Amino acid sequence: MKLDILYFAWLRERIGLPRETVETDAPTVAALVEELRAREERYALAFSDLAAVRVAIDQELRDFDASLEGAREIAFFPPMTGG
Amino acid sequence: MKLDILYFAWLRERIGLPRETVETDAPTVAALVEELRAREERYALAFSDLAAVRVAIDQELRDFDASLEGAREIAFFPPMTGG
Amino acid sequence: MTAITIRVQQEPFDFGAECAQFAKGRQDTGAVVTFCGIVRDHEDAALEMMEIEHYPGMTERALDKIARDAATRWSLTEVLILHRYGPLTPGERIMMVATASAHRAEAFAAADFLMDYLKSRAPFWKKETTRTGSDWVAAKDSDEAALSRW
Amino acid sequence: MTAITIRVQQEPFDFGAECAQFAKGRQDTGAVVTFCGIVRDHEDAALEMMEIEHYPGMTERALDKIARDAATRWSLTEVLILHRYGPLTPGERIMMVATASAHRAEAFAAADFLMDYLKSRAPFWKKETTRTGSDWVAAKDSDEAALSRW
Repeated sequence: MKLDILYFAWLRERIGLPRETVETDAPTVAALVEELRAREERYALAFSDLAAVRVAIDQELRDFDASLEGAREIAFFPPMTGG
Repeated sequence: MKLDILYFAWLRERIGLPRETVETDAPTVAALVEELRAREERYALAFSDLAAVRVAIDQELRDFDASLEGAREIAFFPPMTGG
Repeated sequence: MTAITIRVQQEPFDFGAECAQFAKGRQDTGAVVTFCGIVRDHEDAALEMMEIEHYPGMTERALDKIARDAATRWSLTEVLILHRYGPLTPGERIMMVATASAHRAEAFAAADFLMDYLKSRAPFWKKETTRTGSDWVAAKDSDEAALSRW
Repeated sequence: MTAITIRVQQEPFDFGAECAQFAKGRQDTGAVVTFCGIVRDHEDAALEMMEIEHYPGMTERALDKIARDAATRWSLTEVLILHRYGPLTPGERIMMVATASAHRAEAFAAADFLMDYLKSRAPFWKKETTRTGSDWVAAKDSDEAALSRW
């Protein structure tokens, strides 16, 4: 499946781009992260500490073990600091 | 001693005046209230339930057993309802 | 040092202008909380007027003391208390408080504290006139009990 | 029904005008609480800029959900959440929330709740630039812990 992947804040800076489209068969967010990590050093670096990374599937906060079935847009970002 | 006595809200309405000056030797607020009660029915009515009356001496909230020594202005009023 | 402003007035106040001006441009302030009390109609839409009586002199002293107590408990850059008296109609603004602090939790706690104390320690009394008559608003036991939170 | 307004914008907002307009003239509202967050300078006066990044689309959804959650928990007549993004300088207003209710305690609790959730459930990220460099503001464990209050 094709997924739009978005990166925000220091994840965007470390990976070096705000969004990209990937072709993947990863069943879960965690599996997708493994694929990304294996790609290039900058991904491995960005995802080196998942405790500091949050994920949204189609603009809803989810866990890393969430299924990607039916998903279209995945976003990775650090813990939020609004307000 | 001469004391200015002020009444607010329903105490003012029941007694029928907002302030008066009285000559008294009452040592405490409680004693002053007894003197006032003895004066006329409208005072007795206004002071019939002291649980519903608050008192300030020289613009500071005090208890009924507070001394009147050095006092100049005594105010009686119901529990406050600001805000 | 906390900048404290106390105002007791009969005339309406401009809530928007007060909010705009409060702690304006301060770089030591990260959080502003404001509270505004409004004359609310009764559920049966019978309220015609609310009259607020107060004790001139004592009112200002009591409000100043409450503001200073808040400034002692929390680190505040500014505090404003503004309260009207006289006749008011439903929908009119009665009073406001505003607190400014470096931090959100302190601004919130201080505003909440100001309101609790103002409610039962400042000499204001409300009288409501409805279609059927007039009566003084009774203080609630819960207002007095709220003070034990602090 | 609670009237909910969500605004996410780059341009400055007029805090005074927003406060003046919010719940204006409503006769079912007795209490309005507003909170405004302001860019605060560091103690050593080194902050030059704060940049706020957000996730367009998700931001509006998240804020709307937080506002609707508040309206479910408390009886509110109006809720406003307004948040800026982009570059800001010390003293500038970042965001505001406002809550209106018949009763004071509900307006206060709802505003406090909105801020707690907005802080760690809405996709905003702050980056600070000081004289010595730039860095992303780290979320505090206490921000996440604050959610357990509700």
